[in-house]
Amino acid sequence: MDITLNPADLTHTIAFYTLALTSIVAALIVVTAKRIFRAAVALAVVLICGAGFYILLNYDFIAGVQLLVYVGGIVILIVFAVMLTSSLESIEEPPSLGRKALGLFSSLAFLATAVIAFSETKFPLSSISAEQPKDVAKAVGRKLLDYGAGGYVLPFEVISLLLLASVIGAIVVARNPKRKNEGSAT
Amino acid sequence: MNELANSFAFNNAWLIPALPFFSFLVVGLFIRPVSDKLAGIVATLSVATAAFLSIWLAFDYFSAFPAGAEHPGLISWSFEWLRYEEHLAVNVGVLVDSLSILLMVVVTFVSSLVHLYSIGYMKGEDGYGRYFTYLNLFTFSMLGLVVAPNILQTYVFWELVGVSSFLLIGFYYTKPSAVSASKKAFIVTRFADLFFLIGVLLIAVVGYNAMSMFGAPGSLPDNVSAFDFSYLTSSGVSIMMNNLGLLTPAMILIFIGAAGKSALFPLHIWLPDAMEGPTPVSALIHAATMVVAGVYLVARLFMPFAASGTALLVAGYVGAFTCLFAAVIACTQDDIKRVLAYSTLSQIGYMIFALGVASATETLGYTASLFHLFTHAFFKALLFLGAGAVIHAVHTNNIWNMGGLAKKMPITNITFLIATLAISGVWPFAGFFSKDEIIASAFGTHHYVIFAVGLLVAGITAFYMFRIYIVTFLGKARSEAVNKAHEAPMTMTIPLIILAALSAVAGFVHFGDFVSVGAESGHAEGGFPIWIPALLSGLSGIAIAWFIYAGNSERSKALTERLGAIYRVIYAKFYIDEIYLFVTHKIIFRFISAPIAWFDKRIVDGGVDLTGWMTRRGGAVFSRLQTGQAQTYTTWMVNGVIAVAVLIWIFVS
Amino acid sequence: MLDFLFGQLVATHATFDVVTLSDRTTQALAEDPWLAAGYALLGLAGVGGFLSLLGMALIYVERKVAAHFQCRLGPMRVGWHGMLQSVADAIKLLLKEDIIPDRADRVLFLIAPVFSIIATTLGLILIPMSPSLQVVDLNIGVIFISAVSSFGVLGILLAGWSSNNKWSLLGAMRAGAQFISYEISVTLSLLVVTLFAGSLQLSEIVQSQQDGWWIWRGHIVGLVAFFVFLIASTAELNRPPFDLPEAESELTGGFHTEYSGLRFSFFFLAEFINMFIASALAATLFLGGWMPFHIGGLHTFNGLMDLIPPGLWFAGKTTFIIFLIMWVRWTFPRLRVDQLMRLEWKFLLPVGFINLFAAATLVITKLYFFPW
Amino acid sequence: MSFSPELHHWLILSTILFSIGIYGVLTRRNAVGVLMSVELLLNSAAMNFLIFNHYASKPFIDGAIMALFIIAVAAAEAVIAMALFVAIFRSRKTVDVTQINTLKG
Repeated sequence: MDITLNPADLTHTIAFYTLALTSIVAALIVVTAKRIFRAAVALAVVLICGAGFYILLNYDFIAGVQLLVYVGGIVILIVFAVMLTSSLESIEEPPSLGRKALGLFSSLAFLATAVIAFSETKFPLSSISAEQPKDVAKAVGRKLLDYGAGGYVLPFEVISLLLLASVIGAIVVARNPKRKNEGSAT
Repeated sequence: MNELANSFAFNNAWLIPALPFFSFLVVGLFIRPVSDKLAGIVATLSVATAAFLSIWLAFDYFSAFPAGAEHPGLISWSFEWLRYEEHLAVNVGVLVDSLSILLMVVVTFVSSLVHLYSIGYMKGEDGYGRYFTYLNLFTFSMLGLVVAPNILQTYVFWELVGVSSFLLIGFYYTKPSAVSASKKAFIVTRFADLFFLIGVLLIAVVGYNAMSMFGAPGSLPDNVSAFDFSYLTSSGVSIMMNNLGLLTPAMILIFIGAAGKSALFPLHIWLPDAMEGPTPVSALIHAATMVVAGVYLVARLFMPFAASGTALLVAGYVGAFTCLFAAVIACTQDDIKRVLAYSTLSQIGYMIFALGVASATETLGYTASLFHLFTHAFFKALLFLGAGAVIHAVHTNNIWNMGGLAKKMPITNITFLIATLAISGVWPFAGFFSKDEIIASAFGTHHYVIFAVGLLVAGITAFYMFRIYIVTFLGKARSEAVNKAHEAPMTMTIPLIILAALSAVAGFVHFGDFVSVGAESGHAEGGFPIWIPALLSGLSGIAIAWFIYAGNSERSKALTERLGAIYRVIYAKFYIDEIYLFVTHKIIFRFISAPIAWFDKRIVDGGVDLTGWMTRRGGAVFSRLQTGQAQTYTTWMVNGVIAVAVLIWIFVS
Repeated sequence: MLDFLFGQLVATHATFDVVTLSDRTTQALAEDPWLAAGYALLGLAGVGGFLSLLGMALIYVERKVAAHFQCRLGPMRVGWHGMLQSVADAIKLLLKEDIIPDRADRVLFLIAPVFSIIATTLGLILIPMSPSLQVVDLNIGVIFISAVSSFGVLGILLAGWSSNNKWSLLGAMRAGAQFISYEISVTLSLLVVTLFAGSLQLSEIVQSQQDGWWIWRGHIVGLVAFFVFLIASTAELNRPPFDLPEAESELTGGFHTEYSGLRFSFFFLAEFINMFIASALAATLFLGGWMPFHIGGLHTFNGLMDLIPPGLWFAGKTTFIIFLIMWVRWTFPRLRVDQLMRLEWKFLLPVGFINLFAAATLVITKLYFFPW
Repeated sequence: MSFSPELHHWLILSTILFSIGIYGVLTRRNAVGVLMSVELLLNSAAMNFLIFNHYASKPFIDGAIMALFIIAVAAAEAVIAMALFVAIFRSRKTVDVTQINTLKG
């Protein structure tokens, strides 16, 4: 057993394992917590840890977006959904034993398959000398608006359309049908 | 072609069928709901314009190709409708030759007079606008048929004629008899059309294969289609088909189609019933349009018919038999329109047997047939319109409820008499010349049996025509209605007068110079003067009719009683309808249709039901999987994906 | 990229360049993790001390300003002109009993204030108070500030939910809805400045205003963005006239109805520090941060302005904006919920979008004042 | 052997998170809980993109863009899901997915 003790590497390693442990525990809370609100908080923790992972991978811009959109937007939306559909006293009944077993089997089967696949596959690693773009935010922005080969302007537009459609759809779906004839009252 | 390049009528010949069509659309969709009166006027004007154009076209055409010269078939206008292969295409176009011009003139002219007549006749009827819409459609269909440059267009319009006649015969659709008559007409002609279609496909298949092998015949353009008449009537095709043994079957099949439309025995049963429609419609159907379609078709395909010989002979004998058969029935009927209907059958028989006795070398019969078609159109239209005027006045069809109308309706009387004389073949009226020519052609080609029938029927025709004339117009009034009768309005009498004039003089046209087939016009005149026995036959018929029906009615009753059973058989039209009913109901329905229906219900439908039952049962079984639980589905999906991944891995690596 | 974990506590004299850690220090920190950890702890402690002091000061200022707007004196008893009033209050709060409602969700109830205060702290460390005083200089600073400020609202939602109290829940939901809505406008106006400066890094944004502050160098666009930012941040801070989530007359106290003692003081503190952060951000983005008042090209004038220390500039601007926000509090009546939402979705949001579009046009055509 | 994170460590981490998400999707009774589990799945997928981008295609940033897209799609999905939950809750007074089974065959 040869544990290299490069200090920069060590902080990196410590951060990785700490975050990994935290996020796995929090993820387990997300899927098992009987009080749904606690699951939401755990989800926020998982996502914050995710941002931490991205920073470890040197994608600080993506980490920022993760915090901004996931923690600032999606988690709050989910919390809202919780608030609108349940109360503090409502404690979720545990799933039936069969379902639990089936879920456990499925997830473990996936885990086993994927881990075996990873260990059997030789991934083409990029060369050591390859450098990531200095400013990821800038590079991502350029790539998103690039309409040449390898550019992402079309998916970008599609995503924006998707967002627009989902916003309109959400309004239509969630609107109380009994109140649609009322005037400008919100 | 060059001679006609500057002719407006030729360059715009497509207008002749198109005008009634546009009028049909406009009147039917826009005018009819607004104003019935305007509908009638617009419809009449459109057809009158078409008539004017076709006469103009005839004038231009025969100026360019004068009498006696060759009369080529020219395509005035055409577009490609469907193209399957190089030599298998369907064009829609306008063919201009002497035959189509003849029919265009006849159809548009008679039709426009019928339209005009109808304005008066139909006044106050329900569905006045609808009537004119149908009438326009009918005229359009018939014109499309006669200008067709290929047999598929002919077939399409052939069916359209059937549809529009169905609509017109069933015009009084609240009357059960009219409904059944229209159904009868449609089903019988449709039945015949099936054979026509088979014939068309047969010759098209052979023609197409021949052209694929040998290319287009030298005299024809390269893009000629196997459906085109120019190709079908070329001699090479006929010879080849004859060698294959297919010419005679194909031509007989086509002739069956023609017989259906032309109401030849034994497919004649629809025509007498077709008088259930308004009388002007009968005039149109009987005189100029539907029934002559068959004659037209045989004339159009005369060269292949002649090449076959047998087919032509079959046509000749069928025509001759119909001619005699219908004439005998006509002698006993009491309904004025029914008598005229049977006379139409008889005259069509004349035309068909005239075509039948002709051949590629002896073409007098061809000319004579079309000549008779030409003259018959006028006097038969006149007869029907006159009968319509009478019916309009006395509100009955039965001749025994009429009598003495000559004084009440002078114009109708005189015009009807002219028509009667014309159909009886009395000099100098039109019928004399054409009928004489027919009989002469039969004699000239040594078909003596047909010749004898022709002579005999000429007498019978004169007899029954004068029978109805005498009973209707002469003698004493036999019903109250007659006393109240009065002359028809102007819109009805004007067509009568015009047609009477034409019936009187149309015979003097040197018809053979204009309409003929082959190199020589074949005037087999000279030798024995055929007209003498023909005229004598007609005159004797008139005399017998006069003897029996003029004066008191005792003689006719005595005669009827003396003939007894024979009279009753003839009066019942030889029980043909009953035989049909027997055959269809007792034989076809019971022994063919019922088993087929059983098979369809039990086996075919049962098979479908079984499939449905199995699907339902299967669905019921598999729907157990549909727990409605999204998570169950997701479980299946996840495990399925894992399984697929594992399988791919196993089999790929 | 881990440098943000350790921070960049800079202790050099004032220059106008952004002073980063010297190479030697960086190397030392990289080689010795214990040193780095100690360094980070030191930074955090500094920030914590600063936080509480600043909070007390702000509370005092708020009370004084409010009093003077209402023509009264405010706290006068403890210390000179009541200067020590906040200290007294703090001591009282710390000694109070920490009550947890019987049927509350204990775990969430306990961590909710921590969430709030952590969010505030994370925001605070990014503010460049002077060239030498910036704990962390992230290259995604603007995004990071937007992101962490949403943790605060998560804390509020947690507090409202876990209290098991109708007032709390209603207040929390109002806070959440208000925050999500106005966050859009805030981000849009931040993006305007990001476009102008061409960077997300706060120190670079300050640098970019060397020739003039964005509020006026960016023409009307900068001004509009500034006001949109000010209104929207006031709404995000749940301050009057947007204080619906804790409207005393309607909800007794909103999400913190059930809180007392130390935990209440966390919320209280977080609220005031958030006001400071918003003001400081406005000052940094629109008013040049610590950058003195410069006019492009006028070197003599600029040199004169440089004589005033940058920390003072920053403090002055921030104080001004804090004063503005307090001023607004005692000037406008509270909005109704529907008016609040209508203001955002039907007014501020369209304005923000149009403004962003105008800003993009401005940047492409380089139509600022002093476009060098 | 080294404990410092390499490609395989990262992949196993994201796979574990994904498996936990699968378990949640399959067993959570509360629809909001299912949505949260789906967010776990999406998050670990985005993470995988970044991992591969970091280790296998360094000079490019396509993986980062994909991660961005995933975040955007997750936002859209959360919005729609929340609207659906509110609508379902309004009509059925529950968001327990085992009770929502009108599609049962």
